[in-house]
Amino acid sequence: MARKDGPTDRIVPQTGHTAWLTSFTAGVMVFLAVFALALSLAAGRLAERWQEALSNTATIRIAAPPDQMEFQTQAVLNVLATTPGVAEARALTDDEQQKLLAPWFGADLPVEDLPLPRLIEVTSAGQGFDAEGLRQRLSAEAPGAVLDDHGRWRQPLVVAAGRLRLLGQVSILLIGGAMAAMITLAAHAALSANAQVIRVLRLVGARDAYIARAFVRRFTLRALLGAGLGAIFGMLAVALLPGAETEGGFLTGLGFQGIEWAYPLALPIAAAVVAYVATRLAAFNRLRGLP
Amino acid sequence: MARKDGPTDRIVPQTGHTAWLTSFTAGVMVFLAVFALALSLAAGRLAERWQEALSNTATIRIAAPPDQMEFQTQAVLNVLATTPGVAEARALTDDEQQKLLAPWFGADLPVEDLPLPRLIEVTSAGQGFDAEGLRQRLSAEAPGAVLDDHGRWRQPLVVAAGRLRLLGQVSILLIGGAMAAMITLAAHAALSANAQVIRVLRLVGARDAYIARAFVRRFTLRALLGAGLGAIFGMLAVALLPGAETEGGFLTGLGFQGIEWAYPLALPIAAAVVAYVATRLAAFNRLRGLP
Amino acid sequence: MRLNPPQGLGKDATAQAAFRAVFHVRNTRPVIALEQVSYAYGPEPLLTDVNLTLAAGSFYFLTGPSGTGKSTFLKLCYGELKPTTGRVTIFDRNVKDMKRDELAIARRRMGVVHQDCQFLDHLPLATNVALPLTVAGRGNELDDLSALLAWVGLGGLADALPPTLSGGERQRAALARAVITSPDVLLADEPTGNLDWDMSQRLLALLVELNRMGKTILVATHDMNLIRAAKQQVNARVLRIRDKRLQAAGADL
Amino acid sequence: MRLNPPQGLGKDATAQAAFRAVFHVRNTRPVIALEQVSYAYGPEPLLTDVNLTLAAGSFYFLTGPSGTGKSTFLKLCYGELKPTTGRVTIFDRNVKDMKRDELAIARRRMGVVHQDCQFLDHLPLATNVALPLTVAGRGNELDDLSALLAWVGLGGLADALPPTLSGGERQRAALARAVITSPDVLLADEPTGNLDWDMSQRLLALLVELNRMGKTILVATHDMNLIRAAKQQVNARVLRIRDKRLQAAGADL
Ligand SMILES: Nc1ncnc2c1ncn2[C@@H]1O[C@H](COP(=O)(O)OP(=O)(O)OP(=O)(O)O)[C@@H](O)[C@H]1O
Ligand SMILES: Nc1ncnc2c1ncn2[C@@H]1O[C@H](COP(=O)(O)OP(=O)(O)OP(=O)(O)O)[C@@H](O)[C@H]1O
Ligand SMILES: [Mg+2]
Ligand SMILES: [Mg+2]
Repeated sequence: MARKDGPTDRIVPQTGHTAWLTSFTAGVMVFLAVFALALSLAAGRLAERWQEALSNTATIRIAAPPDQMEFQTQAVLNVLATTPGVAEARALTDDEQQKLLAPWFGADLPVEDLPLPRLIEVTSAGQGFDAEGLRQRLSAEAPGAVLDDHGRWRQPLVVAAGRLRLLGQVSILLIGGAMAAMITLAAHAALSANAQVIRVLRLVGARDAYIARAFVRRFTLRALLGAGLGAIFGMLAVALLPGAETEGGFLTGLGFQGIEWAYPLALPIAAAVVAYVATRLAAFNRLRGLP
Repeated sequence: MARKDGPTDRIVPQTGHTAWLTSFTAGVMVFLAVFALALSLAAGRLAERWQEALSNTATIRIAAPPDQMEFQTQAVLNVLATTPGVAEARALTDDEQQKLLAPWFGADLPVEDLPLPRLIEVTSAGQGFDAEGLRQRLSAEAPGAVLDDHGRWRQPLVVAAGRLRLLGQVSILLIGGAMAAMITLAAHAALSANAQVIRVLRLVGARDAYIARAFVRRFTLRALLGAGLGAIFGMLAVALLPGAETEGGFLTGLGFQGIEWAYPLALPIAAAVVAYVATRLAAFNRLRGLP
Repeated sequence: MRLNPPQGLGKDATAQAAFRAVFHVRNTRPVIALEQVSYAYGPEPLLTDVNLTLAAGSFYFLTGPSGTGKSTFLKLCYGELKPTTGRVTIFDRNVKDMKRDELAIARRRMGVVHQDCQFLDHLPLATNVALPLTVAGRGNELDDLSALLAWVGLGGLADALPPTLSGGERQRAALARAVITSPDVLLADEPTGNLDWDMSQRLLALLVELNRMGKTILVATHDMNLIRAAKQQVNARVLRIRDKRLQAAGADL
Repeated sequence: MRLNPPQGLGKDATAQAAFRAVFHVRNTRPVIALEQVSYAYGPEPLLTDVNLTLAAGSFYFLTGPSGTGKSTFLKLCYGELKPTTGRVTIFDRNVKDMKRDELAIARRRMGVVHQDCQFLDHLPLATNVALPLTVAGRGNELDDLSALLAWVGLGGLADALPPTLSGGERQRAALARAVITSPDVLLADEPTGNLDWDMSQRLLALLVELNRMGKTILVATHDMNLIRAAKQQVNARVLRIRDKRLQAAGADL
């Protein structure tokens, strides 16, 4: 059916500001979407990293008289060994304890001479362990042991990162929706501007599908072109952003990593699909309205 | 001159998709700009807070035999009292030292019994003090004192926050530029779509200024309308965002605070100005091109 | 062919039969038929009680003062407007039952010259004139294009863009576009309004030629000289719109 | 008035003087003057060597086959086109020296009927017809609007939108718009192409009336009957474009 009507390529004027507007709109929106995507991915990485770092580790602090320390430590390790969801439990060495304190008290703190509590790092596996159950068992077996599962004071960070990711995703949806609306309006504007073209084509016996196709093709290509350029510039801009500051510890760079660089390439295709659907609806809608 | 030509209000068709496109474009762009503004302000607050917290405080750690501790502490305080740029210097109490260590060793650490270093909190004033100079004086007067100005390990955070702010500001500029370009294109599209209007007006003796004014007024009002709605929706959306998570400590809410709520109201005005200038240039440019 | 008898004849059956005899009712298949058609843009009807059967191979002129509904009548004939009441049949199909695609296909068998000739302004004249063939997927049948353009006096303007044409050149181009598919019916609305006498004679010769090939022709015009000239060459009948009705106008010509 | 003498006269000064005498050269101030004007859209000139002085209060018809440059000539007269060579003077100002705003002001003293009548399609007919007054800030002088509309037969259509008008109604509206400011000059391009005889007589009467009030009139038309009818009422001269030149055409009318 498409072929029988003949080539539609030149039926709709090539130039025209609505056409450029379409390309430009698609370009700008995709450019912004690339940023939103980068934000969303970075926030996702961040949330994941924190989530992982925090939910997978817990600390047990054992404060006991020096002579009972060894015994209680062993008791705790025994309890942990039989706790489901605990992958690994390990008493920190003096060196490690020293490092933790260094920012506060300097590297020359004589840890071994101090009656400091002993710290045990617990790495959980799978769904993690039941913190409340563990606490009860510990209080029975090793009264000087206190479980600190970190969640209390770091959880808000994870929540915040999750929200950032959500914000990025919502932004992409918003941007996509706005782009669809703009392209629909631009298509309607182009159809209005080309009312005479439609009238002439109708007069000489062109079918709706033939007329619509000419507009849809032009708009889809326009949107694809603009969106492609937008994606390229967006990726360039993201690549040129100040690099990831991993020293910052909790901030990850606003950029793409590895395979993520392929994701923004999907945006122009999505934009073209949006343009195709939006223009098609607009065209048939408009054609139905004309005699 | 404006009045003499008579009312221009109805000369340009009221409706038309390019007109809606203009409103919608302005609306979306201002909506996005509100977010970028919120991001930029939040990042600014963050950077400022961190900057202030870090650049204004430093810690001096005194590790000395218990008998010399009191003496060296006093010596350090004396040195600080005569250091330009130091606003306040204060030895932490045992209680305070305890709180610093609590996350690691629990609240029941017997600080007073431990040979822990003494910490002195230094609050700087104005431009801050000369850290290198202070170090040299300290090593002479109190050999056990070590200056830690925090910058080493927290500075990247400040840099990151500053970049976030910059990103927000650049986004606003990008969005504004894109909006100007889109409105220019929309104006050109409208001028093309209304070529007949221009021809008729020329024929009956209308001056360029008269014709241009009709278009410029319509577009400026359109842009103002769209941008106003965009700003309102943007502010609503920001207000509805999950609230500021100040517990997170280093993350501040992505929102406006106090007088900042007035800032986004400037955006519609800026959009209207952009629309005015863009349409005016487009109109006169186009009119010059027509016979 | 059926036609509203002039009002003076009233309901007299013999008079009506005589009237019909004058118009040589042929028994060929009708191309376009209007039965009891009325049309109204607003509350007031513009045309009422219109009956007309365009037999294949007939040649009609349509006259009437400006604003009486000639263009409206033509639009009813090619289905751009649908009758308010009554029935319009194009190629044996009721217009009201035709889907838009069917109508498009039917249009390919009709040549239409609009009163305000419109073109695709971004494409050269030759492409515009060939458009009906292109749209119908018959772009390969374009041999006669330059001969046709030469006949309507546009030989040198094949590459000109429509907005640069003069008023008369546009009308000629519109006629050329209408006849390029060699349609079964030609509906032309004031095709010589902007043409000098010589050129309108030339176009008339083209129409007469087409009619002799068996095409049905209906031309709305104010130009009485054109009608007179046509009547010397071909069996043309003249319709007139008066008092919202379609009448035969024979007496004054 | 100065005019290219018919080519047959050659360079003979006496013959030229005689020719000029025929055309009653008045000594009133010229409204529009073309001196040695030529115009070319492309490499080939369309008009060359055109000389014409439109004296105030004169009445001209312009004829010539389709595509010879009548509309182009009118556009030169009201400054939409600037001559390739030569000088066009409107109200004593050289068109080439006029800024666009000056031209706009000059246009307010001229009524122009385009061959394809264009309107502001979103505004009702009455507003469109009054547009020249509105644009000139003379909206208060609108008393005669309904009388004018009634004269051109558009009394009942004041609120109609231009796209719903018939071809002839548009032409009448365009003429009404051109004369509403009571301009010093009226340039009309084929103003009766879509009108029946009665209506074109009516418009002619309007033009004659304006001419008697001292207005200068220039009408491009193909309608010889119209010209003949005009010559019975007013001292109208006929110009013709032939061989790219402007000539007087008296003999055949
Ligand atoms: N779309 C429309 N809506 C409302 N009224 C219309 C519309 N089209 C035409 N008319 C009115 O219907 C009447 C007949 O119009 P039509 O174009 O059929 O006249 P016509 O006989 O072709 O006239 P002309 O000789 O001037 O071309 C006119 O008065 C016109 O104003
Ligand atoms: N803008 C333009 N660019 C190029 N050629 C043009 C342009 N306008 C007109 N022409 C050509 O100039 C010639 C004269 O055009 P013009 O409209 O002056 O003719 P006209 O005498 O008014 O004819 P008609 O009686 O058909 O209206 C035509 O052949 C036309 O194609
Ligand atoms: Mg008509
Ligand atoms: Mg012309």
